[in-house]
Amino acid sequence: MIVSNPTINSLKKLKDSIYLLECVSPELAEISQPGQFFNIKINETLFPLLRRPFSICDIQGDSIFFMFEIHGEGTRQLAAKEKGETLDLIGPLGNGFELEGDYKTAVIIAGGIGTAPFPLLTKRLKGKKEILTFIGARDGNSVSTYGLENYSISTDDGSVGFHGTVLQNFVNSLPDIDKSRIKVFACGPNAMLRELQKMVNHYDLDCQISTECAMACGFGICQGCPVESHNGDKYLLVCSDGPVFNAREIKL
Amino acid sequence: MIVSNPTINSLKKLKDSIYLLECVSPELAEISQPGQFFNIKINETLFPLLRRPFSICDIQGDSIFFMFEIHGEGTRQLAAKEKGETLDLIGPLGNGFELEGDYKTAVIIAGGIGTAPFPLLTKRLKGKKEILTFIGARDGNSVSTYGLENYSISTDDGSVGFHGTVLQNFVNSLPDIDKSRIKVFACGPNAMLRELQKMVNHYDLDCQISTECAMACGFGICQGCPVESHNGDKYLLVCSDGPVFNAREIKL
Amino acid sequence: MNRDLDFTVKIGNLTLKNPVILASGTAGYGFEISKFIDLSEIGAIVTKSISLKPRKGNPPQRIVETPSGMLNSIGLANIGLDLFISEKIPFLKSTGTTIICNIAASSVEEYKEVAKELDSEEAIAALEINVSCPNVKDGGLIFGNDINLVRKITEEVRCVTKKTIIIKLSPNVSKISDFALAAKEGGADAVSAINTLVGTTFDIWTRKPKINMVTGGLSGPAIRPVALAKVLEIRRNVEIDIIGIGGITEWKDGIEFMIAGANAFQIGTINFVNPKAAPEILTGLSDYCNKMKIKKVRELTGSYIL
Amino acid sequence: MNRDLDFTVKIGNLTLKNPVILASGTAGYGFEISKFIDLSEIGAIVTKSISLKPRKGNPPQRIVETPSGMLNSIGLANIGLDLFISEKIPFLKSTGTTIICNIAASSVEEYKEVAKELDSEEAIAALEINVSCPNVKDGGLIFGNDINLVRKITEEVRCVTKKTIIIKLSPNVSKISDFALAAKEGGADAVSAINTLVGTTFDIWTRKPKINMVTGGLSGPAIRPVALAKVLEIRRNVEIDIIGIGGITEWKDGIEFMIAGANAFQIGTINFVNPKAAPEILTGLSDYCNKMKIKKVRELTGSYIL
Ligand SMILES: Cc1cc2nc3c(=O)[nH]c(=O)nc-3n(C[C@H](O)[C@H](O)[C@H](O)COP(=O)(O)OP(=O)(O)OC[C@H]3O[C@@H](n4cnc5c(N)ncnc54)[C@H](O)[C@@H]3O)c2cc1C
Ligand SMILES: Cc1cc2nc3c(=O)[nH]c(=O)nc-3n(C[C@H](O)[C@H](O)[C@H](O)COP(=O)(O)OP(=O)(O)OC[C@H]3O[C@@H](n4cnc5c(N)ncnc54)[C@H](O)[C@@H]3O)c2cc1C
Ligand SMILES: Cc1cc2nc3c(=O)[nH]c(=O)nc-3n(C[C@H](O)[C@H](O)[C@H](O)COP(=O)(O)O)c2cc1C
Ligand SMILES: Cc1cc2nc3c(=O)[nH]c(=O)nc-3n(C[C@H](O)[C@H](O)[C@H](O)COP(=O)(O)O)c2cc1C
Ligand code: FES
Ligand code: FES
Repeated sequence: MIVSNPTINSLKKLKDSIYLLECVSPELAEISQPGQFFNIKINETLFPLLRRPFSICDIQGDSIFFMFEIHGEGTRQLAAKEKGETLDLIGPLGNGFELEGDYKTAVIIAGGIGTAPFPLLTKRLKGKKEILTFIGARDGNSVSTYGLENYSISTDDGSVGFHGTVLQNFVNSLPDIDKSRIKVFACGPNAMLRELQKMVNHYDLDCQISTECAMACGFGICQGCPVESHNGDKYLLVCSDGPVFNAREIKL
Repeated sequence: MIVSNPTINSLKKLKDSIYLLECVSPELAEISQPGQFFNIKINETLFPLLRRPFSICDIQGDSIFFMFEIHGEGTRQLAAKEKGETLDLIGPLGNGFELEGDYKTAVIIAGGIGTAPFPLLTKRLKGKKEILTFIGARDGNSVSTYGLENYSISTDDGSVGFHGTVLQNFVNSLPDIDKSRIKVFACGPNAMLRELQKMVNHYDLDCQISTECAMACGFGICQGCPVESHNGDKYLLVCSDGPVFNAREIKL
Repeated sequence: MNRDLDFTVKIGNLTLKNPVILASGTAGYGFEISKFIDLSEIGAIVTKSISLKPRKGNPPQRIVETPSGMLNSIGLANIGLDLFISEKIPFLKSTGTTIICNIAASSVEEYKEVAKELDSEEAIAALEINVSCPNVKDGGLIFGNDINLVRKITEEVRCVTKKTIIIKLSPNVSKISDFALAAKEGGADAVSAINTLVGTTFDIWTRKPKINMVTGGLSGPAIRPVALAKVLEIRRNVEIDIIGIGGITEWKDGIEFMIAGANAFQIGTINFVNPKAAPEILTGLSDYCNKMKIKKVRELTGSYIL
Repeated sequence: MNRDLDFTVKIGNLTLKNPVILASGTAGYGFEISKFIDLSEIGAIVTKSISLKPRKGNPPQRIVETPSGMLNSIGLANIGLDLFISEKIPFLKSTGTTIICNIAASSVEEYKEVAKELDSEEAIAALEINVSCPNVKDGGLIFGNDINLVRKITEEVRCVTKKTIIIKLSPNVSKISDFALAAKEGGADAVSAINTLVGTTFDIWTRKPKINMVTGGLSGPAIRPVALAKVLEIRRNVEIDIIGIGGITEWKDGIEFMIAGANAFQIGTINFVNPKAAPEILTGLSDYCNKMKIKKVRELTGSYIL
């Protein structure tokens, strides 16, 4: 967890409003794990005031990549950055995905920009586990397959792939999968993750979820990012206890 | 007085921290007068919140020019603009210099970035009046002679030209000038203008000064830019009664 | 713009074309801003505060920018009641807009006198009583922070006019809803909230305050969360019409104030930055209502879900 | 850094290495931020508010960004007095920094009990009494807006400890200097000003408040002009040491607070954005004093020229 100022090496528009940002930092490339995130200061001014959290998306050599969707002012400004400018990062932050375990197939479930953390995860699991990926999006223009493998796409409007949600698509495939030999890795809107938690219980799945929530500091000093523990007796912090949790650990 | 969004055609660094910004607007080029100003919104966000006032510096064909010195956040961001971006302007605003009159020589006195309004003034008077220009600056790195003619330079540190203030330089030259046949046009820090006002009385000069002051609206609705009338009975507004005043009209 | 949408809102008995109002002190007497916008299309304009006699206002520096805001200490500079009536009303009238006259005074008597005089001016639809200006030595905050004086001023003004009375409240108090209640008890039709927050800033090189009068009034987006909380507090505690003010820059902000409880809203500082803000906000409001299938803009008032 | 410069400042009888303090609730119990900065180099750290029993805090959403600021409604989530003493003090002590423990409570009794317990903790240099948290239903603002309660709490705490007592004041009042006076009369050594301003914001699509508890506390640069005016007001009316807080992001801001009357200052929200802000501010302060030929940082306090 450090403050660093790597230089931007490229910024590509992947889809309608989805961008891929590459910056160079051998140190960060060395230590960052899938599911961890960085808290990025968008510019040097007070506007926007707070940093913005983004998952580590991919690592290639000395480069680390972020994938982001334009949402508001912060991401709008991020999309206007240029090669050669520097970024102001704090991270890597939080706990990433637990990749270990006695499973044969890694099932990735990504809703919307929830695909962001999975290129690196895919890279790390490749060759060790089978990978089965479910990508869900609003429409064809928002589907990003960057860095993903063996995927099945679904869209809300049916313009590409399965017509329906990513979870429906996943459930439809369940009969073909040996549930006892899989581990699910999921990221997406909280509504999707909440649905998924029900399935986890129903089908008794091993599942890790990467959660999202408003953050100020990103490293545990503001207490701004609570998520209730499963039995409701306390709050965990998304930034430092998560952002990846066992699906049974928390109440979304 | 309109809101317009001309495109930036060039941005040049003239000196250490002095820039010349060109944008294209046939309408504005047509109607803008020397000594008038524009109130510029630096970017689309709320930071900085208020517009920044800048004198109209020059007009060439359809292009209008602003000359500015980096001062704080607003001018810093302005200096980072690029060709092709648009500006958000309100103007032309205020009353410019009164060029008419029964005088032979126009004496221009410019302190620091106070040179900004004079390239256009010079252009408009050329051929009609003789022009004698006094430019004063901190040091050689801050002297801008862009668009000026027949000038004498002074610097506070003596690195270029006369060693002393622009007013000392002017006073030294007075014996060689026919005081009854000149009109003085001055712009610079208020301290300089205050000094000049004394000379105006002492030597009985015809003199117009362009004044500076913090502004919000720039067009007369906020009352944020008062300057006391000569006899102190009321406040005039720099933005709409000025920014150019007869030197005897106001108490700085 | 959506022609089927009912934009009208009510402040007391006064019906406004729509809820977008130009705030006092940020639109002069209408003339300059009328070069940018058609005043007849907006809900109303509130004049710069008028006092019985002309006021010269405070010496410069009167304004300074702050993070997402500005401080001002204009000092209620205005041309006085007589000149206002003879010189400014005719123009305002000619624009076809709804005119709300803001009154500032140094004594209860003065409030009453100005209100009485204006009562006979047909062109004026309502009086907004400024009991909350932080930028004058006499009156202003002293009134605004004294609940009994606020009630008293309202009562006295009520005695001399049948026009809609709006009391403009100070945010520099512990419990603004108590003041809203006092205004209501005094006979006010509505309150407007908020006026500026007291603030200051120093030049660290000269160690002098940047505002000549030491403190000024903070306005702009910086204060919006505070203003929204004050509007909500009044809405939850007092049954009175509310005009929301504070840091509105775009249509979303205006809607936020209505949801929090405002019947209409005023835009101030943004007029300096974007003099076309008012009509732009109207367009945004119209689009929003379309999208949300809202038929009457006034349904938004206090529609929060807690 | 200028070695000849005397950085020390005094808060009551307590001497601080320098005036830069980390504000309560914005540096946890020191552990996380110690990865970014050397805590022994700053003036002091104020702990997250401690209550007698652990508090779970408010449900999400607890924070939201606003123009140049943020709203928070953490709800005084903390581990409680016992765990604080057994688990957190040892680490804080090991850093060699000056520890100020901030206390929050729901009753006068609770304040007293916690203060008494902490009195025997040698490692704690001072107690900051939070009578002004806007984010809890019991206590908090109710105390902070009642002048007699503020005096009473101060007196009770004074009875049980010889440590330096700092009363953290609410800005959500008409006249903060009256509260500073009450604190002084109650036996406080200093006041800190300000805590957050009450604010809110709504999601216009769901019409729900963005903060789960409806209102939250506004902090950050947006509130700086207000905080400065409160510090100045106290300095001009009450003889008591003041710790300035509110929207400080860089060295210039800290100096502004000292000029306005603060003996020291706390930095809050900026720690989230730039966890190295404290040492950077120290460097800037040192350079400024050099340039201005100031030999003792404490000479800055109240050095305004009006
Ligand atoms: C651990 C974590 C990892 C993330 N990884 C990615 C990623 O890899 N790619 C990506 O596109 N997005 C990611 N997000 C979401 C991303 O942080 C938000 O989209 C972004 O902050 C929006 O900022 P904005 O200024 O564009 O939007 P605005 O709406 O203007 O932001 C206003 C405020 O709300 C907060 N906010 C807005 N949306 C969200 C959100 N969905 N989640 C959390 N806070 C939000 C912002 O941080 C900011 O404080 C991640 C969020 C978290 C918590
Ligand atoms: C009528 C008029 C014409 C001007 N013409 C020019 C010009 O042609 N070239 C040029 O370089 N400068 C000119 N100035 C000054 C210019 O407006 C300021 O330098 C600029 O606003 C500084 O903004 P900033 O954000 O960089 O500085 P900051 O210091 O960050 O600005 C903070 C605030 O102070 C105000 N401010 C700061 N300095 C001044 C100043 N000297 N005068 C007035 N307000 C100030 C800003 O407008 C802003 O509101 C003119 C000013 C006026 C009033
Ligand atoms: C420059 C300026 C002058 C103002 N003058 C007055 C005034 O004369 N009377 C009044 O009641 N309010 C006055 N106000 C307060 C505004 O009407 C409004 O209440 C305040 O600015 C908050 O709204 P805003 O954040 O949209 O600006 C003034 C505000 C500004 C910025
Ligand atoms: C997330 C957050 C949590 C806070 N928690 C506390 C707290 O527990 N006790 C307290 O006295 N103040 C608390 N505060 C208030 C700060 O200490 C400080 O008074 C306020 O934020 C203003 O300073 P700033 O603008 O520098 O942030 C908190 C502020 C924030 C932003
Ligand atoms: S974001 Fe600050 S504690 Fe998690
Ligand atoms: S700047 Fe607003 S009146 Fe002059």
